[in-house]
Amino acid sequence: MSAELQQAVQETVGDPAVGPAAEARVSLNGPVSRQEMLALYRQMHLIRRFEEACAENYAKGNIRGFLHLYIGQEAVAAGTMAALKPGDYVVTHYRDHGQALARGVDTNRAMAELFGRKTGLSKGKGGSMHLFDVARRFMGGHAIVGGQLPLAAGLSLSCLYKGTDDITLVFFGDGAVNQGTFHETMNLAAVWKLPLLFFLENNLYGMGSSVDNVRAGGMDFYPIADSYGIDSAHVDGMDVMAVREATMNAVDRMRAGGGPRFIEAKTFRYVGHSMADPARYREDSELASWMARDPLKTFPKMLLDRGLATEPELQAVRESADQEVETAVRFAERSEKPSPEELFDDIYA
Amino acid sequence: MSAELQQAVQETVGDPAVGPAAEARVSLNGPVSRQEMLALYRQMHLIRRFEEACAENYAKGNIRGFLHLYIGQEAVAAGTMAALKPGDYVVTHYRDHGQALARGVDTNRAMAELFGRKTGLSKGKGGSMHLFDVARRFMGGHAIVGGQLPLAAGLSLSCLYKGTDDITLVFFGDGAVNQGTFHETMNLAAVWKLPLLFFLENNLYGMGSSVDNVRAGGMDFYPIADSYGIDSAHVDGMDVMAVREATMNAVDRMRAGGGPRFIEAKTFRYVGHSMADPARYREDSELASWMARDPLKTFPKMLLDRGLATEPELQAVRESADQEVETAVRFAERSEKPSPEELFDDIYA
Amino acid sequence: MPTLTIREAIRTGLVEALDGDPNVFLMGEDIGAYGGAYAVTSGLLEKYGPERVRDTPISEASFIGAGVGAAAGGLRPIVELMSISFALVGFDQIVNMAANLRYMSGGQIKVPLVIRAPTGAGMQLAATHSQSFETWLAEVPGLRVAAPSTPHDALGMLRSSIKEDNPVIFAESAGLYGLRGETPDGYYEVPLGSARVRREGDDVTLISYGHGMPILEECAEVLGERGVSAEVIDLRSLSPMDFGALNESVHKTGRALTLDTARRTGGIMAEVASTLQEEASDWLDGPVVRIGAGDAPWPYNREMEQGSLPQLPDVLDALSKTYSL
Amino acid sequence: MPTLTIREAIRTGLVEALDGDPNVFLMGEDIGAYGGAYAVTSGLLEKYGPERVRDTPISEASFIGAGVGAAAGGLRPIVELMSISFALVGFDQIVNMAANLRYMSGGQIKVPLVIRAPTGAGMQLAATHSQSFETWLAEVPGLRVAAPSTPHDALGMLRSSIKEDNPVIFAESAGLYGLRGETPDGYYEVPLGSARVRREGDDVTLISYGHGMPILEECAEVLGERGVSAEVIDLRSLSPMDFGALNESVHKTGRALTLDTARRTGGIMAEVASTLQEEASDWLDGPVVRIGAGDAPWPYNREMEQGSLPQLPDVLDALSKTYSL
Ligand SMILES: Cc1ncc(C[n+]2csc(CCOP(=O)(O)OP(=O)(O)O)c2C)c(N)n1
Ligand SMILES: Cc1ncc(C[n+]2csc(CCOP(=O)(O)OP(=O)(O)O)c2C)c(N)n1
Ligand SMILES: [Mg+2]
Ligand SMILES: [Mg+2]
Repeated sequence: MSAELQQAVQETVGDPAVGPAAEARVSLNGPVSRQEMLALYRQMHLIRRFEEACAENYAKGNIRGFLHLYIGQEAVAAGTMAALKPGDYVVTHYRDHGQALARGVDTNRAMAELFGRKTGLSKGKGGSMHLFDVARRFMGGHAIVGGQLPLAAGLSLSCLYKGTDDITLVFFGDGAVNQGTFHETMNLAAVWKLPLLFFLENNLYGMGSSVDNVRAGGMDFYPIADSYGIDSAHVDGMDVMAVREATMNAVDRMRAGGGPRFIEAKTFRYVGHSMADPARYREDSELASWMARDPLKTFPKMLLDRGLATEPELQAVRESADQEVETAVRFAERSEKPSPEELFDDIYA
Repeated sequence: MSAELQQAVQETVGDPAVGPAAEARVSLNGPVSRQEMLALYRQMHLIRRFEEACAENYAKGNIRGFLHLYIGQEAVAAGTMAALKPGDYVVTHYRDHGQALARGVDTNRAMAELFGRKTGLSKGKGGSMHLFDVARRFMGGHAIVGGQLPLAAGLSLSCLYKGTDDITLVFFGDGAVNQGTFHETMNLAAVWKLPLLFFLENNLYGMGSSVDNVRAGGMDFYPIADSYGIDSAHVDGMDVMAVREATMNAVDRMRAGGGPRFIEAKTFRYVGHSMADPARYREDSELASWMARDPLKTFPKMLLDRGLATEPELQAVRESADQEVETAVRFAERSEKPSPEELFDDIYA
Repeated sequence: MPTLTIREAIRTGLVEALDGDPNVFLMGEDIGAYGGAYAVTSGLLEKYGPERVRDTPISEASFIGAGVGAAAGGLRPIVELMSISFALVGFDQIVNMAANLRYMSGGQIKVPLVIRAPTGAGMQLAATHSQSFETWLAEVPGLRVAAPSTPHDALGMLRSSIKEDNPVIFAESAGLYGLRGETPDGYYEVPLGSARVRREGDDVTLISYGHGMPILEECAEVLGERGVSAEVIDLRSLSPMDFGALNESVHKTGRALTLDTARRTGGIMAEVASTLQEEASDWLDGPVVRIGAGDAPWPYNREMEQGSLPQLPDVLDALSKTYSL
Repeated sequence: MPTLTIREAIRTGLVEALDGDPNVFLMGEDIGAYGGAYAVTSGLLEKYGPERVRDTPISEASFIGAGVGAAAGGLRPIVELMSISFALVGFDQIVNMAANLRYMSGGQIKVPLVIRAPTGAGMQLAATHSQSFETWLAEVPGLRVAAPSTPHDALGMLRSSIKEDNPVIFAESAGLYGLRGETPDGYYEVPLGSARVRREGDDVTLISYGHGMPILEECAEVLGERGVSAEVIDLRSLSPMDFGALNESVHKTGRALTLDTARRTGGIMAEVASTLQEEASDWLDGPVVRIGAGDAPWPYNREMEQGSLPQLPDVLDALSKTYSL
């Protein structure tokens, strides 16, 4: 959590005795209620539990194909989505469960999609890598590295063209920066002043490749934005409040017509790239150092320390989230499978 | 011409009375003899005249397809090539006549290629956009914007792999920087420390598009090299000595194992993008301001002013170059056309 | 009936769409001040401004993808490529993104995108600038491919393409931009998926599209003089393909020849020929003859290029060899 | 004879080449420490070091092009793509650069480049990860395309591919990496351009490659029990294509069926079928039957994907329908 934010929490919450009811004004962008903070905690816990359930069901053979888990990066999805409006577009890559859930897609239908069921968000056609929910302007879930960036540019262009103040947030990884589409889309967004927020989840590895083996210019990516004349920020991806704040700052300016922006969040995936990856290419110590800052530990601790939540409250939050995931798994299990004939549906409008 | 260079010329040449015989030590990279300077002048004049002859023969229908002239940019080709060794590779785009001639390809065979004759460098299969002379390590002539950059990376990799000190110089335009391959190849070259010299001929327009309409980050491109950790330089593309000097500096460091470098030369094409282009999209005044600095006027004037050459000498240089082009046109005219059956030759080794 | 060139017919369709629907806009390299590599969009920037006639950087992958995104966002972008050969640098965005987006989302997204691109050889542009990738794109589920060969069809199919809620590759035969022809006064459309019988005949079915059509028309003339009546079919829509019309014709004639000015091997005519020999085998008196360009990269030299392009004599020889016509 | 999996056979070929020629090196995404997406290169980094087992950024266009350049510079690069689907982001470098470089230079340049890539559907990887672009690349003059379906051919064709002085697309059927089979002890090669009769027969010619071969073998068994003797041909080389072998077989059997586990429309089997109906028309008792996967994007769901993939019953039905076998 950023310095001024800690500060703010101190000032506003002050004596824990003020207790749960107290409203905490902790953001540069208006108040964050404890309800909101509890919601952020629930969000992160929900994602973690959802991903664990995915792993279990992959082992059972209920989920197949490529499955990329978001465990460790929950603070990014929860923090960014808290800063968006319903009209904003979100586009991401194949590691998309966390962001989809944080955007509010139906947990049952998300799990059903992974199970390849008719009730899935994409009717079982997309799978883990292709979660879509157009009603929530969640535009996928894309499996070609870097391929989602031009799409996001086009969505943001549609908002600019229509004159709305909706923005588009596009997620991508450190590995995707090495695709030509990254460079081309950065340039396009800058030249056309698109309301496009480039959000880099730098988890230090692209599959088995550490950033310093495959990228010139080092571990920090945000400086590259300067060469396109795009303002950038970097934030601790393990700090949900800091992510939320940084995203809000960027989004506010973009709605005011400020053109594209770039945010880099350093984060880490605790698990392998996909279920096929034992992640032998990295040191346990590296993993341990990140897990020590696990947002699912540090954030609730902060809430307790500052008297923003009580243990029973946190317990209740966890249980309801666990329950939601359990329900989703049952929903998916019980959902009907699509018939082979549906292969030919949804090709053309 | 750069300040220290003018300086150097002053010191070494001093009193014009010293006369033609005087050796002028004018480069940071060792002496430049008058002979060498006269050769540079001849090179530029040869290219100019060659291009004029191309235009004439396009009008006559002897040359067809796409024809992109180099008129105005001669100082870049002449200056860069003067800094290379025979073992170095050169790769460029479709606007390739000037660089090919400066690299020393046979003028007759170059013109014959444009005429589509059997005696052409590429046996008439490549045409204007695809001049190749592997004996001189001139590796094309490439018509897909940005497509030549990865090829050049591979050529430089082959030298690195073999442990030679040969470098690869790749030319590209301001428009090509907006292709993903530019970004990818810059990164690849930096990560692999390739002996690859990125040489940007920034003539301010890509076809009808002015740089400031299509590129974020303004008219100067060289700063982008920093974000890849690649050292860059920028140079006046109308000053052949400055181009030669900048290229030598870069190449010397690269031979010593310094990895890739980036040079931007600001220059201007006096004519349209291709024969189809009347260049209505730019102001006459802009053209005039560049033509006022035409290297074919300023360089010989400098030579005269500094007593490095006499008018008769310059006259003789021009005549021999004109003669060479005339001979080339006659050679091309008289050369046999390939037979249609040759269509199927040279597809596979 | 006004006579227009294909270039003018396409411009007419673009102007109509820009006037009729505020969500329609154009984007591409040098379509504005420069007027387009083949001058199709000349004058439109002045009339509609830079928001709706949008010049792009030389970044095909990204502006094609941006077209997909803008379409997914509710607009109706019309993207111009300077050459269909340049589609290759954006092939992933066409084949993986534009074509699959609706499917991957389980039908949640519509992609009303038109990608216009000149195609074909014959202008001495050499290996990388003379290709005909519409034949590959016609194989991709999720895409439509239109390839008109007359001003009438160019305008009529462009209208249908712009109305279409799926991505359409609109392949413009570069050598035919200047071709003149009549277009009806009143509004009309040419639906995607319908071939056109350009000339009726009983003895043999001649099939092509785009640059191949003038050759077939000429061929039919020559055959006519020999008392052979040829039916000439313009596929004009490569996807969907109007096999109904092809089968019907072959049913009548019992003989078929396909002509492709792209390379013979692979491509769309292999699909036509192999489908006909399966579906119309009972009526065919012989094999479906396939004529195409040489299986070589496109050369710069005129003699070699013209030698590669199929010509009238090639068609006539093949017909006499196979069907002794 | 040692029995190897296809994965082991390919690794054997790579090790042999790395040992035998200092100019051979590997490059690709995560082929080093990670061992390759399909573990083909595992252990090679440790043995040959990062110069010869070179991890690349996720920049297909550039490292494919760098492979072309390195080959033009005298090396013999072997590039691995994690999936042939990703070739699309580098398609320009393959189709325009690798294939045309020699031609555009009038034969001055050799491009001894091998691009290895897993191909095909069946693993629930959905629309963008399940494609078979070797069928497009097989149409491109200047390229060779190998697609082995056994450990024997994988090793033998990899040897020929690495020796080849032209760019070779080496398509590895992703579903067959684990397939076991015998490989001769002594050194042998399988030349590019030769199909292989996997089983001799007189009544019908069954043609496929890669993932389709196990289905055809099974099919031939079933037919055999019914007293129908099927000849089974593995194309294994998609370019050049061994039409000599195909015609010879059809001459004998008078009947032909092609099976493609890629989409039915277009693709390589359209070329096979239309060529056979032209060249072997005198011997064919009926049309060449074409079986292929559904003309739809590849879905994630298993039932739909398996429904799309052609199965034994589809082949048997088609044979009884067309040839009442
Ligand atoms: C064009 C392309 N190349 C390669 C792949 C295979 N691939 C899938 S994810 C991945 C790593 C991406 O890493 P990063 O962008 O850092 O995202 P992360 O997985 O770390 O979230 C690779 C190489 C692909 N899907 N698309
Ligand atoms: C991928 C691709 N897109 C578009 C073109 C068409 N085209 C040829 S040259 C050119 C302009 C390139 O400008 P620049 O790189 O500045 O080089 P210059 O012509 O100014 O020397 C364009 C758009 C092409 N050849 N390749
Ligand atoms: Mg990463
Ligand atoms: Mg330029």
